[in-house]
Amino acid sequence: MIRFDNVDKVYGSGHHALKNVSFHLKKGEMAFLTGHSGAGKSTLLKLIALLERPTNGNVFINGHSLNTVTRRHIPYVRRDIGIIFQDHRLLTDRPVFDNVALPMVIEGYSHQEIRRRVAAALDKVGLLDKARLLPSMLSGGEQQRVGIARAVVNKPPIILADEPTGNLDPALSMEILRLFEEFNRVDVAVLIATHDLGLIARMRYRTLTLREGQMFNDGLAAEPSL
Amino acid sequence: MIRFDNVDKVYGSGHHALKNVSFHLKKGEMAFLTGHSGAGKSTLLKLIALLERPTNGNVFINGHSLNTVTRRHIPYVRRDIGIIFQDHRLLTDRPVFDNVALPMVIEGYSHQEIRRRVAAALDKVGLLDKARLLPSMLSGGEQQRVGIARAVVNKPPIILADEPTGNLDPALSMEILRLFEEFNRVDVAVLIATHDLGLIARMRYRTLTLREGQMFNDGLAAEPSL
Amino acid sequence: MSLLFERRGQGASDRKLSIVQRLVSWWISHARQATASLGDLWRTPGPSLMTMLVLGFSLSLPAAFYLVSKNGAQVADKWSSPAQISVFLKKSVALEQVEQLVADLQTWQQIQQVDWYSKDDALIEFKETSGFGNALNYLDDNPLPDVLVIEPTAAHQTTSAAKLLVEALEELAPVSLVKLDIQWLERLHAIVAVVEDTFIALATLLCLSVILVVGNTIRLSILSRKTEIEVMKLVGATDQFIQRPFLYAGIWYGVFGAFLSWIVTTILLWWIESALNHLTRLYDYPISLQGLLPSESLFMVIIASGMGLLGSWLSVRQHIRAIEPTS
Amino acid sequence: MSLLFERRGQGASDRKLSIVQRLVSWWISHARQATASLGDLWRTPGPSLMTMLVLGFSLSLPAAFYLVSKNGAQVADKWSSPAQISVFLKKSVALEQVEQLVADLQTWQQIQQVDWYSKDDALIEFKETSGFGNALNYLDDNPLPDVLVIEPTAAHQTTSAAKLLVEALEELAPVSLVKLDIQWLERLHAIVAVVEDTFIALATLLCLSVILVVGNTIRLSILSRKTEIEVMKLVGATDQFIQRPFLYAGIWYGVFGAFLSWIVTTILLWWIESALNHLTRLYDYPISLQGLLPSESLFMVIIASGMGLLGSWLSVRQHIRAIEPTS
Ligand SMILES: Nc1ncnc2c1ncn2[C@@H]1O[C@H](COP(=O)(O)OP(=O)(O)OP(=O)(O)O)[C@@H](O)[C@H]1O
Ligand SMILES: Nc1ncnc2c1ncn2[C@@H]1O[C@H](COP(=O)(O)OP(=O)(O)OP(=O)(O)O)[C@@H](O)[C@H]1O
Ligand SMILES: [Mg+2]
Ligand SMILES: [Mg+2]
Repeated sequence: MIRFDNVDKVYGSGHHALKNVSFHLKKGEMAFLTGHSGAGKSTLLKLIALLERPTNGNVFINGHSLNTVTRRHIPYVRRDIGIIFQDHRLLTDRPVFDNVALPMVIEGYSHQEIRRRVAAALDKVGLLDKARLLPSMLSGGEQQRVGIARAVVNKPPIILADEPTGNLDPALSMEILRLFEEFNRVDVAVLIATHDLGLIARMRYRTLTLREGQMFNDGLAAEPSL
Repeated sequence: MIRFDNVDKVYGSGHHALKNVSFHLKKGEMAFLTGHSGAGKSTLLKLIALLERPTNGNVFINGHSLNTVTRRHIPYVRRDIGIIFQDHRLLTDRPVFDNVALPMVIEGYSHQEIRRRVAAALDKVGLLDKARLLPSMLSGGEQQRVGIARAVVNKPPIILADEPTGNLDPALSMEILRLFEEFNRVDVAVLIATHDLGLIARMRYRTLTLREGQMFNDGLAAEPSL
Repeated sequence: MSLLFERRGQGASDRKLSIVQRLVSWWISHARQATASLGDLWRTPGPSLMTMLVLGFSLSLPAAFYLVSKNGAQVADKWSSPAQISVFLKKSVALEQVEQLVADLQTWQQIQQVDWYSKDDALIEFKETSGFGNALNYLDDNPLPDVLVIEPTAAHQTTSAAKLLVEALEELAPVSLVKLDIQWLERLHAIVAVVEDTFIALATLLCLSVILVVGNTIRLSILSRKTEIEVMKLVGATDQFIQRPFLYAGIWYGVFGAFLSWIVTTILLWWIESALNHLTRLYDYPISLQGLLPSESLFMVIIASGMGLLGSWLSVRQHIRAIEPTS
Repeated sequence: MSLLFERRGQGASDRKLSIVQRLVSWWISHARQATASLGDLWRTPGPSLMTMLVLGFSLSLPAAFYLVSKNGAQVADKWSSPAQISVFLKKSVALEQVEQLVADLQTWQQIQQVDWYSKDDALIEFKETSGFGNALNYLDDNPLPDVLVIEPTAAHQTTSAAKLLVEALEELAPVSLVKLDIQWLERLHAIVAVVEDTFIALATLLCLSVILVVGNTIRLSILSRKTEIEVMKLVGATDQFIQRPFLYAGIWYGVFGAFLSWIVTTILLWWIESALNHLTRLYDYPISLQGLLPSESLFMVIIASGMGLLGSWLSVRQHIRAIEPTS
């Protein structure tokens, strides 16, 4: 489903964020992405979502090389990917409901359909009663969950999550991971960047470990030396 | 140093975020504040920084009731408090150096003084080599550390931290906590909101636990039932 | 439409619809967005009003200029309408003869109208306008001749046709001199041309500034919504989708700006008219200014909303593309 | 200054400084901020230029109006200067007698100047201006009298003094009639007043719109920096500290707007002048328009920067206060 082929990423500042990274995440596979702060986890996710372009190498989604996607077609690629951002990225002047509805509004779904699916998504993250509030009226963890609801409302074939549990207590983190597993069971590919080693250890999924931009370990959760 | 006296906070939306909370954090004391997502941790910190006003009760800093502080004087109170925000809150159009320097610029320090102390603060969080970059060029954890450097650059008598390690790997989290301990040793009061129970357990400091807005436990790290 | 996943396509855009259904839903969606954008403006009445005030003032000046030049043109029209022919009669011609001549001329098919300025009236007018005043009371005799001012029909207003008419008039017994008024017409045209050119230059400047104001307002409101736009791009919104509300806002600014400027112009016109009517009392010359006709008002709204759209489009095109989500 | 901690105070604001040192450092800090704010504008040249263009256009219209009214006033001045007295002589007075009378009158201490319009000249002028043209060739005799136009000295231009002079002139033998030209002066004043009032109304409208434009620009640039302002408030910045760059930006907008409008006005003036000179060829009447004097340009810059400051102050006062950090 997602394949990295000797991908390098050098930022404009000269920082070599990813070095010769290769891996293949199959359809319906779920994996963790871990590594120290600044290891390149977010950079890797950004390459998949076309928020950055690789300096070298190729990223494939469902067999299509992303290098061939033109600027004009980027939005359509992003619609197939549910992304949870490290810094939530909500519309601050719209209530929670509108935030979660946004991907569906963009795709032009009908009002009834939107209402139904947004309510379902909010229910899954436990925020149905806060649908009418503005994001600024939510706690950090609640905002994070709004972001999660928005990422899954559209039932995308790929879900990318950047520290989705950074602001959640352990019990809630577990719940959210169960939600991802649920999606994973219906053949959605899930890639979760996290530094929560306890969570990784408990779940025992495939774990990709980055260190200084290089793929340091790819396999079952191995306690990294850091 | 910080004293809560039967503090209630009801938000405009009708949500009762804090219920009859009382505690006293002495000068030079360091404590954790924990609780589930939406328990009221951030709300409690906001009351200290005058980002919100209590609905009932009184908050004292150094013996002064914050209820008597007028709008015009709020900035001066905030200068005495180093705050680390859950969502970093950096100036996106200024380099890291300017961000960390901001509190000192506001207080009108000389250029040499600013350069010296900003460099020292950045060094402590391991970002001296990224001083010239914009926040958007940093990883999530690096942005969080910029926020930490900004909070301590001014050597305030109080430090409040809202999930300061939410985006940091365990090793780095430990380092940051050592930094807080260092400040704590020179009589700075430190209050850290976190859901990282592992961290709390390892450090063995006083721990205030909130549940549904009520002070559920106040003492040494007790594994809360949640 | 999914680019990478063939079977995928739950979006409304993928449902099979007839062309009519597509058109209808296209219109409904646009109408809905236009209303939504109006609602956005309504929800922040203060700031929106401020922008509209700026626009209204800027627009009211070209409108005022237009009115001034329209009213000016009207006056000029009245003066310059046909090439007039002045016929000076011999001093010896008696009153009855003049009356007879006027009646004759009015039957000529080349002639539209004949106005007779009797020598007595001319003397009185001369006394009033020349500044010589009562000095002329000392004249032994009225030195002025009777004058007929002849307006040829449309077909005879060309220079050549008018000249033939002049020759025919010169043949008449009581006529001493015939004069075709060309020179002062040329002068008037020159003055009117300068005034009009100045107005056109100023109006162009002002329309340009309206487009700039709208463009600037939209630019800044795009910047103030930068994070929102980034979020929308992050979840897959196309530039077209993002820019639509801004384009509608531009149109609404234009419409309300035009409305406001209509009010300002009307007040200004009323004010100038009342000031002129103070003058009228001195001149005994009735002045009445013409306001904007309904069709002109509609035209103004269309032009203004067009300029609003243009301004916001110029701004939107450039700035929405430039915002790229980072982090 | 620490509000809650007495011993605390490492800030520069707490160091003990003499008044002179304080003043100097105050000036230095303001100059530094003004330059920094200029640098901010410089770093985003496109958008800043756009705002300045809007301002420049808006400002150039009051400036153009001022110039038009200044040039108009000059002409009016030339026409209306002193209360003139027209002296109509009897028709029987011979040429030598008139010459003698003019020489006499020039010695009177009440009289500044005597202009003699001979009856022959008057007839020629009358022929040209009245439109009766050659018709007057048929006059047996010149019906017009000689006219002396007398300009009293400054001391005798009051209505009462002028009237005494009129009476003295009426005593003279060759004089048939003396006329004090008051009425047409009144008319001219009325016209000039209307024109001036219109200009003042338009200029006021435009200045208002300049203030609105600046206010709006600053408002939107405050909104586009909302998160930055929140962050500054979070770390203890006062409203004064936050608003200073915006106030300086307002001033700079004014200054550059004035500069731009100076250019636009100069071009406009040059354009009108060349258009008028085309007219001149028809009228043989030399027209030369006066541009903005250096002192007026300076005044314009000061006024414009004042309006920029006012606009941004009105906007800043309201909006920076309204931004409260949440989350
Ligand atoms: N736009 C950019 N320009 C320059 N350097 C960048 C940019 N974005 C990221 N970097 C650098 O690339 C490195 C990797 O960043 P990335 O965000 O991928 O780290 P991360 O693994 O997500 O870390 P964290 O756990 O702290 O979020 C960092 O050192 C960062 O400074
Ligand atoms: N401005 C507000 N208006 C209304 N309700 C609010 C507002 N701010 C917070 N709340 C509510 O108050 C409750 C407590 O919020 P708070 O931010 O204190 O939680 P928290 O303990 O920090 O949670 P987290 O760990 O998720 O950050 C939440 O349920 C939130 O919805
Ligand atoms: Mg990251
Ligand atoms: Mg919180």
